[in-house]
Amino acid sequence: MDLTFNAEERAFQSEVRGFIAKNLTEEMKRATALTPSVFSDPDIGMAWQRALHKQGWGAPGWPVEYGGPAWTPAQRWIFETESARAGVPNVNVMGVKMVGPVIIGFGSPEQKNFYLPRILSGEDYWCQGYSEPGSGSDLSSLKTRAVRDGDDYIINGTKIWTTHAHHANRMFALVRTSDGPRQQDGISFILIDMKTPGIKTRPILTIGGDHEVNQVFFDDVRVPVANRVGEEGKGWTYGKYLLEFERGSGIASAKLREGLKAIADLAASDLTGRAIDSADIATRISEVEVDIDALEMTELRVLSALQTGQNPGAVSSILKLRNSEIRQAVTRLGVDVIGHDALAVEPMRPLYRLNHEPAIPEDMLTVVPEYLNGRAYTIFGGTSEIQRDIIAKMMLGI
Amino acid sequence: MDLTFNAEERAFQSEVRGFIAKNLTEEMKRATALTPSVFSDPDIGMAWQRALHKQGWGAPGWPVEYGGPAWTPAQRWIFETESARAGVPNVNVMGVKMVGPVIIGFGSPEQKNFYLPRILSGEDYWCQGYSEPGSGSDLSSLKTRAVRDGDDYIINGTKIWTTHAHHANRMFALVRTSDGPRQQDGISFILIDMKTPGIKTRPILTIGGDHEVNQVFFDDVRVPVANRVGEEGKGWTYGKYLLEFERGSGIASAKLREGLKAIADLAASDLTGRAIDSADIATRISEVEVDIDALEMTELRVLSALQTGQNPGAVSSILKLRNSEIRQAVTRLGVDVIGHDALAVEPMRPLYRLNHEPAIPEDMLTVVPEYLNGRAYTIFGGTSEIQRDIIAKMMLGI
Amino acid sequence: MDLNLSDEQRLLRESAERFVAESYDADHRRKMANDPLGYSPAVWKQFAELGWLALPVAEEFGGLGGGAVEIGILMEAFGRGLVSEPYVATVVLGAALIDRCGRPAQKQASLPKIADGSLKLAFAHSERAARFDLAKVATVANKTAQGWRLAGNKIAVLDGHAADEIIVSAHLHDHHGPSGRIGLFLVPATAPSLIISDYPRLGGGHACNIELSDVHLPEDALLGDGHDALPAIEWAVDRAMAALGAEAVGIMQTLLDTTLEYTKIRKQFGRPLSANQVIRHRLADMAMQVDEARSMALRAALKVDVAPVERARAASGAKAKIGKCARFVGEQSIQLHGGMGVTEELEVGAYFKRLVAFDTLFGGSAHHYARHAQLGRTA
Amino acid sequence: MDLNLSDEQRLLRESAERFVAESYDADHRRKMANDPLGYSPAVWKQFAELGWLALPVAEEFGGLGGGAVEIGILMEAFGRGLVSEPYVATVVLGAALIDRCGRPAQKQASLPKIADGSLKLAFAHSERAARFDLAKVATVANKTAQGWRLAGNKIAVLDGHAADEIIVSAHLHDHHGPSGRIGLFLVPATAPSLIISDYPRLGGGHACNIELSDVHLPEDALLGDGHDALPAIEWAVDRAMAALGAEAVGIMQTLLDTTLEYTKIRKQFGRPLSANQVIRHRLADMAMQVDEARSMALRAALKVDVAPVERARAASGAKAKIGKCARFVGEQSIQLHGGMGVTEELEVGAYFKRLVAFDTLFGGSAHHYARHAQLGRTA
Repeated sequence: MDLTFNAEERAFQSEVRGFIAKNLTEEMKRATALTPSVFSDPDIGMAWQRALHKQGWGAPGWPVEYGGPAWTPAQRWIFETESARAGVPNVNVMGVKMVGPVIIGFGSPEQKNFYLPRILSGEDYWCQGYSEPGSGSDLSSLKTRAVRDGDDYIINGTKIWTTHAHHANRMFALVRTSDGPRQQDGISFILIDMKTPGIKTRPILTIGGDHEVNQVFFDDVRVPVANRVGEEGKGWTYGKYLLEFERGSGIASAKLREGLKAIADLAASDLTGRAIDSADIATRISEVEVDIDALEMTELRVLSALQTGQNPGAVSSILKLRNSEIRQAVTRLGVDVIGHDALAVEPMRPLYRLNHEPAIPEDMLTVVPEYLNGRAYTIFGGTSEIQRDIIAKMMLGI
Repeated sequence: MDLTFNAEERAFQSEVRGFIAKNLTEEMKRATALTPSVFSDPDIGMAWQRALHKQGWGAPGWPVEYGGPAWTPAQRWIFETESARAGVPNVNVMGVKMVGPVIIGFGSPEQKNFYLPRILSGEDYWCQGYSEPGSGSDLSSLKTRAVRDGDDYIINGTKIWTTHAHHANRMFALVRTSDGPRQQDGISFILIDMKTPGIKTRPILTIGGDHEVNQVFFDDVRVPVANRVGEEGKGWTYGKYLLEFERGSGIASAKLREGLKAIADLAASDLTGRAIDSADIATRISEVEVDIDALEMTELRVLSALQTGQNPGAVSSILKLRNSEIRQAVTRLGVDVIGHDALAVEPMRPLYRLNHEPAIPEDMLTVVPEYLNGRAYTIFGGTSEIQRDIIAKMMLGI
Repeated sequence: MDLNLSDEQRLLRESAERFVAESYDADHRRKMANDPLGYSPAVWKQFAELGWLALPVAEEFGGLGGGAVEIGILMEAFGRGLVSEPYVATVVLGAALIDRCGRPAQKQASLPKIADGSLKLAFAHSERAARFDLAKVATVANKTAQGWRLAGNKIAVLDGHAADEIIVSAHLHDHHGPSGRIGLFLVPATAPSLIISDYPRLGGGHACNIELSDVHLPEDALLGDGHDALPAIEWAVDRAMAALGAEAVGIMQTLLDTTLEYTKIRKQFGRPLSANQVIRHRLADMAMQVDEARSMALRAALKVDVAPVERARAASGAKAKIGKCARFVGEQSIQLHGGMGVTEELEVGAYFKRLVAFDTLFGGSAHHYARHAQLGRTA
Repeated sequence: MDLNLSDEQRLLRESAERFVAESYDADHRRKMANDPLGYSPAVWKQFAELGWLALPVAEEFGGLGGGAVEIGILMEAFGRGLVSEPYVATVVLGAALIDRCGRPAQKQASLPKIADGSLKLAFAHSERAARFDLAKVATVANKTAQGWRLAGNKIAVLDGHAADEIIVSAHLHDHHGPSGRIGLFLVPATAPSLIISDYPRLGGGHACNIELSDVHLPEDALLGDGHDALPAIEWAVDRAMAALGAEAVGIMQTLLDTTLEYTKIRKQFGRPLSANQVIRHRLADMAMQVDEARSMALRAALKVDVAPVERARAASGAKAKIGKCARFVGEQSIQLHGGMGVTEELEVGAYFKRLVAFDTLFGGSAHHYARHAQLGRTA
């Protein structure tokens, strides 16, 4: 057993650091630090995606034949860790991490040829049409319907929580093409051009004041049948594949550690009257740091298992749960650290392009929005209650 | 609104203090402080009961005609608070608080005449035969059976968690006299002389090392039908009445406060290396103290409502839950306060009559046993899980 | 010993609840959230007419002579409606400081105007470097020939934008230098060299930062006669915390009611959320915590006028405990509302934010448990 | 970077688990609980034969040169069986202190005997007034013409009753008075003026208090040459905490398995306990915490030999986190076993008690979070 990197791994680490030093601009860094929502705005995020793509690192998880870099799990770990440490933009995952793997796994040759390069290059910007107003954690109860009409589907219904729908030119969506005996049956996986007539997007402001998600309405939207991925009615399988991916793919500890570091720096600064001198704040910083240590070790154990081709078991729910709970602990600590200044609401966005002097120091601006938006982590992608149901069932057999 | 006592109440407070000063011996006080189980041993507890009885205070909750003192709720509060503050013995409640009210409410004139005076005087010592090995929180699933044979019932079965059965000369028990459509039907409430042939008692040591509870076996035990309280088959109603009584009757905050005070005194002493100088211990003492303040206020609000004849609503489950949780917080704090010395197990009982020098200071002797035994508070009398079920159902309608 | 409401108190509660239910609905709140002022002068006038602004003011100054329990009754109702009028700033903090520190002429000049609604106040005390330590004041008041010269920076001044006059705390410096005493000054909001940076406050209302760069004031701007005002500040803040605690109870009660309702109606996997035992227990815990918070707010109110250490422990205990309950009830309300909870589409978010603001105001739970512990050892 | 077990490590784990499963059953535990010694010399002999006593000892002294990861593998298995042999006292603490502090002759005299099972040690360091501060030692060693004279009181000495020799820490006083250095002394358990008050330890094993009233020792009883032993003590205790953390993981895993099984079988209201969502989620939380604890124990083991601050932070972080998990898993195991859980009828109580003892040993969670924070600021 060994926690340290070998020579090869250290060399790769240097390469990543070199790449970041060369490509990460101060503006990108500041914009990322001052973004209290999950993903960077497209101008920031896609600039980074293009740099990655140029380096051949545009899609770490993809097979080599589609442009993946063929990294080992340890390299993947090093890349994610160094990226988090440096504060690179948070590229919207809907393209590379979400729809990409589904197209690779289940798409036709034509779909692969057309879409995959455009994802890698950042030419296409994707959003995800899964949730609906009534569905919540019971995702497969979705009602948006696609009715076959010749070589097209005609889609009617509505999707909600659609991240960056207002920026995206494409959506991958689950729609109901027929009614099966189970509600998971009859769902199909469709790729939609967002410029198709009949699509309307309504912004939904998050509790932290950010415009990141939307509701999308479909009114007789005509989509070619050729845009369906895989078999008709099998969409649930593909969608679930993605959800597993979403839960398990996280190398989350590195980002959590940087988030905590920012809060600890604030706590040690005069701006907060040295909040860290209070035993409560100091101890809670340690508590959260230790929780991150534990999560990191679990991630590394999973990684080691993957490295030797073992199946790490059903830990994705644990990783998702702990990541979301720790994130909430970090952001909540932030609120307590900035004290009085947590009262100040800055409604303008983006925070890195304010045209006035904010009421509180810039380093504090994201603290409250991140705490508020962070409440969503235990809700989206399956609530914590659902995750515990899954752990009890899958790991404990009850 | 007024939190302070009026002149009349203050006069009563003086009277109680005078009574305690005159009757509470140093030996009783020390024995009480060094008893890590719920109730004082009978020699200590009954000595106190006799003193109370002599004063006319033997049964605070009973109607005047049966020997109750006709106190107002505020007087009851003052009595309990002063008793806790002084550290009087914990009289086993099975007589005065448990079986007494049932006999008063549902017993025959003969039963009242015979039993009530013997409860008041301490001549009879009662234990409760409710739980059975298989029943747990699902009390009405009990299986001990009483079969009618002329003027007797013949009882077979077993009871468990029988507090002080090894001291008691009488038991009140729920037994099954017939099978009804619901499992609550066909249960009868019976008074049993513990000297009746066929009764055997097996000690059960608690996790803290105390002999307080037992399992009692009934092997063709013959009990006169005249010993049944109320109607045959209606025992569940009477038993439930008692359980409500058990949950709601508590004026618990005063005792919790004294328990916390003992721990805080230890924390401020050199015996623990002044544990209170650690921010964690100091803050946790305050947290628990504040929780006790909140419970006390809730108790006083209930009291005020009772005082004016209002129905305080279904708060008994809240009082039971909070009392048990706070008690566990106090005892756990104790373990953390005594530090290294929590390792020492003293297996001999009673702790106030050890015939050797203990390994740790006397003031610490009860700390670990009280923590361990205290785990039972969230289990007995309906687990905390059951209490939350009740609160959700009764208070929230879900 | 009697914790039942008197008939007058019951009437006050009913009228406050009725007012909030009838006049302070979701539409009004939405309007206030987007209003540059953040509250309604018309509502303030109604408060005056209903006698609520006169409530704690002594009868000799045109007030009703009410106590903290009455304030608490009102504040709990305000919490239910998420009222954003500057009541705490003016009536709870402002009136109390003037009543306790002011000379007779100063009281006569201000208190009747507070009671009739024609004077609004704010209390500028907190400074960034002081964190929650009330004794730490870097703002300085230098004695001059004409009066006083104030310089310093204040932050998180509740509803300072609405105030006609701002009570500013400063360390008194006389000709010999620092006196070691804190003084309170009545500063007109329009004073030159006073820069007010207003911002919307989390969960409703406003606050501001105030920069005082050589603000010149006349001699009699100092409240009272130069005694150290720290004990009065602690006393007034303890009162404010009791009042805010009652407001938090009202907010929590509304969140509990709303969330309970939602879990009964919202269906997932073919049955209402409330069919899940985990959800039922969560709601039971929320209900218990609301009840505990209510007990503590009442306790703090009943002890605002006892001896300082006991009062301060009751206030800090209440602030700490209610803050803890507020975070739990607030966060769980969001959680149980699911996706809709984390948007600005439902009001649950606004109620939650007000609770977060409550927990921060005058120091969070950890700060007040530590103060409670510290006071316990000096007691 | 590789966290997979090596083949040797896998073999060690299998043999340890097999030994515990076959030789350390409930009957054996019950016997040990009522045994005045509290452990079995025959089992100790088996440990020697299996090479476990030689595990961390260097090869030049007849050992196997194993590391903290191997110790952790063994300790986790020991936890599953609630093993009560004095392994930590002798092999983890004793051997480490002698290896780190002893002169070559001292190592040669002790280490081979530890490895072959003929020497048992204990470490007497804690004192009541010091609480968990390792640097606070009131016991004094006065230099005499013949050697040393020790006086002081030690408490909570793990398995001191079993030791042939006891390593006692004391402040060194030479002819000039206090030297400011702590020394470690090898004291024969049979030394006159040494009073050992033995007691059964919570959850198995024993501990004792030791009174040293003028214990005279020869010159060479001092380990090493008089350098301050505090860094070595901290290093050894950090190792012990990593080892105990692994043991706690084994205990927790057994409690989780047992409790899970019980909730599947035990019926209430006509269905198994595990049919309740609240119970299922509780068990999920327990499983997660066991997993987190396992990660932290492994992390501490992998960092026992890095630079002191990083090592100490890893050890304190692990002790704090595992302690927190242990309390939760232990208390919930009792709760879910209901009435039977709070008696001595089931073994769950014994496992729980050992976790309570673990949390207390060398300082509880709060102490180690505070140490972690303190070290973070000096780092």
